[in-house]
Amino acid sequence: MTNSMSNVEFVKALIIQHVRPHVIDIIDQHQIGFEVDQNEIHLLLLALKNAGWIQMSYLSAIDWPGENKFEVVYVLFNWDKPVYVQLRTKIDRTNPVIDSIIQIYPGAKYYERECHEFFGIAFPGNPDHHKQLILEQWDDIPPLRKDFDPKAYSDRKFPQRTYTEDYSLSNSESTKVEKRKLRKQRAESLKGGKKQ
Amino acid sequence: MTIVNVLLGVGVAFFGFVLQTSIAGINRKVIARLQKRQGPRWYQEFLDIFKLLSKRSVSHGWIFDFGVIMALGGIIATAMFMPLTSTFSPFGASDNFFIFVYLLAVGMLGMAMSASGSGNPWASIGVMRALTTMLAYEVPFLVVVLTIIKLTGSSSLSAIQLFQQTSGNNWFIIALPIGGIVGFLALMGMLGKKPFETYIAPGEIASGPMVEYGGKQLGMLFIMHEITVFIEVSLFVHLFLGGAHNILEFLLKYFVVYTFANLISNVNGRFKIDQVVKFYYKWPLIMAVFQAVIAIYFGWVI
Amino acid sequence: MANIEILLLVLAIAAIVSYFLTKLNTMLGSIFTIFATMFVFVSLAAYGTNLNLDTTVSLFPGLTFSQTYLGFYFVIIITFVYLMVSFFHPYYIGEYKYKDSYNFLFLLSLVGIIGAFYTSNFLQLFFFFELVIWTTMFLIPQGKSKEAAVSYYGFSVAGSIAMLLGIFIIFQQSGTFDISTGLAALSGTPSVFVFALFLIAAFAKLGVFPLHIWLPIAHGNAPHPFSPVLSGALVKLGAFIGVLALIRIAPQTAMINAVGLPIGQYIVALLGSVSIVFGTLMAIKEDDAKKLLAYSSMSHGGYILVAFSLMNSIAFAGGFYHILAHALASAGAFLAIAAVARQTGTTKMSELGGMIHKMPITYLAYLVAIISMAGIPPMGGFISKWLIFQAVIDKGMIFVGIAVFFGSIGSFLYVFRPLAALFLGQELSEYKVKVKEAPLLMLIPTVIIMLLNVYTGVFPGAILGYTNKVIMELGYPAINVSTFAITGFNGVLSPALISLMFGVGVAIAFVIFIVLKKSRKVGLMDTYTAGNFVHDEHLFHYTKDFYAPLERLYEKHSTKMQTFYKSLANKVKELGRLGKHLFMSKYVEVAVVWIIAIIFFLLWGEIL
Amino acid sequence: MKSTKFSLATKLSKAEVDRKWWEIGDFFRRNSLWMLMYCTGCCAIELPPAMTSAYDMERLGMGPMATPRQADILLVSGYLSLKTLRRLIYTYEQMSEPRYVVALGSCPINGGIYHDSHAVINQLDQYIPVDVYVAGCMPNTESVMNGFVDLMGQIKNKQANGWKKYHENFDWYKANQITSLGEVDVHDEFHE
Repeated sequence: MTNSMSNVEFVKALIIQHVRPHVIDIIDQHQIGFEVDQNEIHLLLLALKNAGWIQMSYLSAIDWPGENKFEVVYVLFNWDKPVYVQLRTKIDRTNPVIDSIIQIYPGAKYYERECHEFFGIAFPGNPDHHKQLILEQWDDIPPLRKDFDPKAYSDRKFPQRTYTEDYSLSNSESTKVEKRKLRKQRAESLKGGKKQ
Repeated sequence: MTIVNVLLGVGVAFFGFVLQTSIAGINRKVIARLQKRQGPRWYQEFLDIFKLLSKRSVSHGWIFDFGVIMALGGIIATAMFMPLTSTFSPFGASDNFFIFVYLLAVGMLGMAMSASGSGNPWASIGVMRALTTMLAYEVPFLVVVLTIIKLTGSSSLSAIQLFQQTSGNNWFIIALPIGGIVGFLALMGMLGKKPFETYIAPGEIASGPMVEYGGKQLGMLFIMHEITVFIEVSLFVHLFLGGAHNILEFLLKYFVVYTFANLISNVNGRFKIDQVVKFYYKWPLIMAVFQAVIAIYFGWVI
Repeated sequence: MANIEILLLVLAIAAIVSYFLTKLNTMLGSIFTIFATMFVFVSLAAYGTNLNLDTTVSLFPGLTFSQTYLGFYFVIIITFVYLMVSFFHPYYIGEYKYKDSYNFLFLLSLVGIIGAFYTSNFLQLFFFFELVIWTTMFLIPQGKSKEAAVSYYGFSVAGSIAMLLGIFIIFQQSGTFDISTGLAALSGTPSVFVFALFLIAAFAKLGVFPLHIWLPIAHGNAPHPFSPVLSGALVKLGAFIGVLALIRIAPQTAMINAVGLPIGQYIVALLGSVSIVFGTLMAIKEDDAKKLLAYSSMSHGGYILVAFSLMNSIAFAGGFYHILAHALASAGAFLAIAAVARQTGTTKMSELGGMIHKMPITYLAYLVAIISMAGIPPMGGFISKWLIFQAVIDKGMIFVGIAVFFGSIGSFLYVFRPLAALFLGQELSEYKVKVKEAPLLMLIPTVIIMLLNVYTGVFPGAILGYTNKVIMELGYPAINVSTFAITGFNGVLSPALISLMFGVGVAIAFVIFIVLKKSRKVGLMDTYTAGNFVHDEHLFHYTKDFYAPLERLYEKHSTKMQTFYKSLANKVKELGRLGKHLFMSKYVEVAVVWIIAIIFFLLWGEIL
Repeated sequence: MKSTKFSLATKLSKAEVDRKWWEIGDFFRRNSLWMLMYCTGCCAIELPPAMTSAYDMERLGMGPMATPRQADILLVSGYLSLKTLRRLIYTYEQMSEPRYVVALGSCPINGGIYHDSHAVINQLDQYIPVDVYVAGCMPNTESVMNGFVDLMGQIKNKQANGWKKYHENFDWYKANQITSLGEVDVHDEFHE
């Protein structure tokens, strides 16, 4: 137990050694999160990779329209010291640009393309970041932004079925009672034997 | 050779088609009962084939169609030589064993050509697997047949039947028991039954050579397949089970052999392709050679 | 009356003329070559068939000629292949480095071949053999590599030296260089040594195990129109020597009672079997279409050897028929590949695809050739394989039987691969525009060979009648052949009936096909892709490692023979270095001492 | 000389002969329906009981097939995302005619619980003709089987004409496909 906890402490020490994070979240013994500045991301990633966090588990973003910010999240994992490290940074929402990390983690190539596709964040340094990956021939604003309305998109693009009649039942309770009565009558009528 | 012989031959091919299609349908029913299902009607295979013939298919160029015609033509030609009983053979003594093995290959070649001509890689992979499987099962089978021909002194199927019937109904599956087992294993491979069903493999390579066929081409290939099965099972009946005196005996033996193969098939999984080759070149080949050596050089025949 | 001597002289002069004509204009020289070969072929066919050639010698008193059915059978097949190939020259010669000499050497090698089969003297036989080897040795490097010529020459020379030794021993024993009396004197005696030496020559020329290594190298790298000659014609010289050794000499050795064969013959049959299996396995693995056909030649060489070592007429008939069938089949296949190679510039199967849409006639020629090669009715290869099977089964030879069956089923595999990879499959974009059907002059021989392949399969009676004459000349009884039926040991084969029934079957299938609803034409790329969109043909064309699951089972062992020969070559090189060190040192005296020592050593034997 | 007893049937016109042949073909077609299971969504879970010994689809002559060329029915089991719809249309166009479409679940009918998603379409019959809808989320196995029996009845009564409609209204279908999907084909690095 203490050993695993010391892993988290180790990461914390490592990060503080380089930068001063805005927020430090120790979620549990296997997860820790830091919120840092945009220009510190590459330095920290490099430091973490050298310290053994060789697996780039995930890269994505969160839309904060109220703050007019995108929060880019990097999740790393170390196979020797089992700790997930989250690095978060907030970038400008009107012109979202953050440098690519494929020089540090080549595997981030497709995560960055996905992120660009769903949020519209540009990753200069990744030669393919603007190419389509999952959404084929998308022609609207990136769909995971909060200001994108899927219902409106669906109504605009996909024909809706129109119903001429309304099939929903009104005053369902009374019918239920009547039905129960009818069923009882029928059961009575089927009863054999001597009628009273 | 007169026109009557040709008509008889065509009749045998047609008989083979009807027989095998019905028996395949009955076998579907048998297998269904084995799995506690009701199963289709016994004539379901006919419905399937005629439905396919009634549909409008696609064609990938002339070789795609030509190969199908060549396949069905080659198989019909092969079936025309097949004797049904020891006395009835459409072309008399021309029912040479090697005709069946090699004329069958014309049909296979036609189908392989047409499948590859469709331009679908799965078809080519299926053909590759079919040919590899063929390389595996043919050699042990031919060694056993070599023994039989050497013992009977004739490669004519009618003569081989007569030899077994005249020497006190001593069938070769009893006279050469090890060879009989090898023959049956080879038959399973020929029919493409389950442990050796590597080249159809619907879930793996999308039914292999047949991937691009639909409509009448597929229907014709189904007819071809039924006649091919007829030829292969009849070969086994004639070579190992003493042929038949009359048509009823033939039907009975045919049904037993095919159903037995089908039952074995339904409780087995599928081999990988190199496992098939390894399998046949291990025990069946050793057994076939052992049987041939003791039968030919030592004369030990039961 | 045509005189063989005049014929050879005319051909030799024609060779020289063609040299100058080719220097002037390649087209002119090549067309002249076609006519020269055609002249030789026609005069041989017209006069040689019934042995009506004039064999008297007036101009060159040293030479002696005689004619036999055996020699004629070989010479007419080989000349025919030469004639067919010469039609290809006008389109290929322009590409070669030494184009002036190509036609010259080509005709000169034909002189050697005709001489070799018509001569009646062992020394002349050797001379003509060497003529063939030397001329063809300079033809091969015009293709891709010079090393091919070296390896071809090395093995050929090993063979001819073995033969020369054999000839000397025959001379020592019988006192004559005359072929027929020399062989007759040996026949039936326990002269295993000559037998073995002649067989080494036969193995080397035929390219069967264990002297096969040159075959794929030479066939694969020879000029495209010369590969059919190598495979269809020149290896048959080895078969000829094999016939001399196995049938004419046939030494008396211990019998193996179980199969009723002398031990020498049985060993040859086993070696032939190894050759069949080895050639088949290597052919299945090969990616280059020409090398694949070369390995198939090796396997078919094995069939020929097995046939000639079985000591009965049916097997001999099968062997002789196989020589013809394989010559036609391999010439047809190689010519088709050559036509494709001219259009696309490659023979690698992994780089080709969909040629059928542009070259349908070449495709048909190849198809017919491979059907014959795989021994499937209704083509010639089936007849010969059937005869060989009859003989093998009658002898009860199980292990040879395994090899023979394996080779015949395996041949389905390797002949199908070029068909699928090269002609069928997706039409690759790089060949869609520029590839056309081969020109008319190249189609003529292709179609002729195609028709002959069918003819040999449907009506073998006439040709088997001729091989009967050859067999009777060799002192064995003729086999029972009528126009429509061949009778073997354990069955009757009627090829015409099979072909007719095949026709009936195809007619029925065609009727079924035509009465049903017409299908909708779609493109090749509109295939089942598990629902996904694929726009690139290369991703959709299955050619590389075609038989991968099968190859995996034996690929570890497939290079053993090659490494053996490589290490042998290294040993020879080391020996050469030793000789160089001894003789070519700085001091002349050392070399002189060694030379004197060797002379003394040689004379020692003579004096004693 | 004409027999008085049997008079020859009046000569049928070509259209009538064709119709007779078509009816014979319909008999075979409805008794041997082969499915291509495009397991797009969760309703696919209803198929294993339909095929195995509980309901035994094979007794109706039905069975699964590997490729669209061989199949008669395109079975759409569940919701269709945009990416799947492209492939579905491509597959539908590869099938041999006559071809039928059976759609399971409420998603292909009106979008079901995904009616407001940007990635799932709402109504399948706008893009390809659907012969039988089986409603329910998900439909139970009896109703799936009932849907197939309905299809057989439709074939018998010549009402299963979806594939003909597709030809007749090809432009309309194409226009709908293009509004929702853009080009049906996809050209990018993964498909070249």
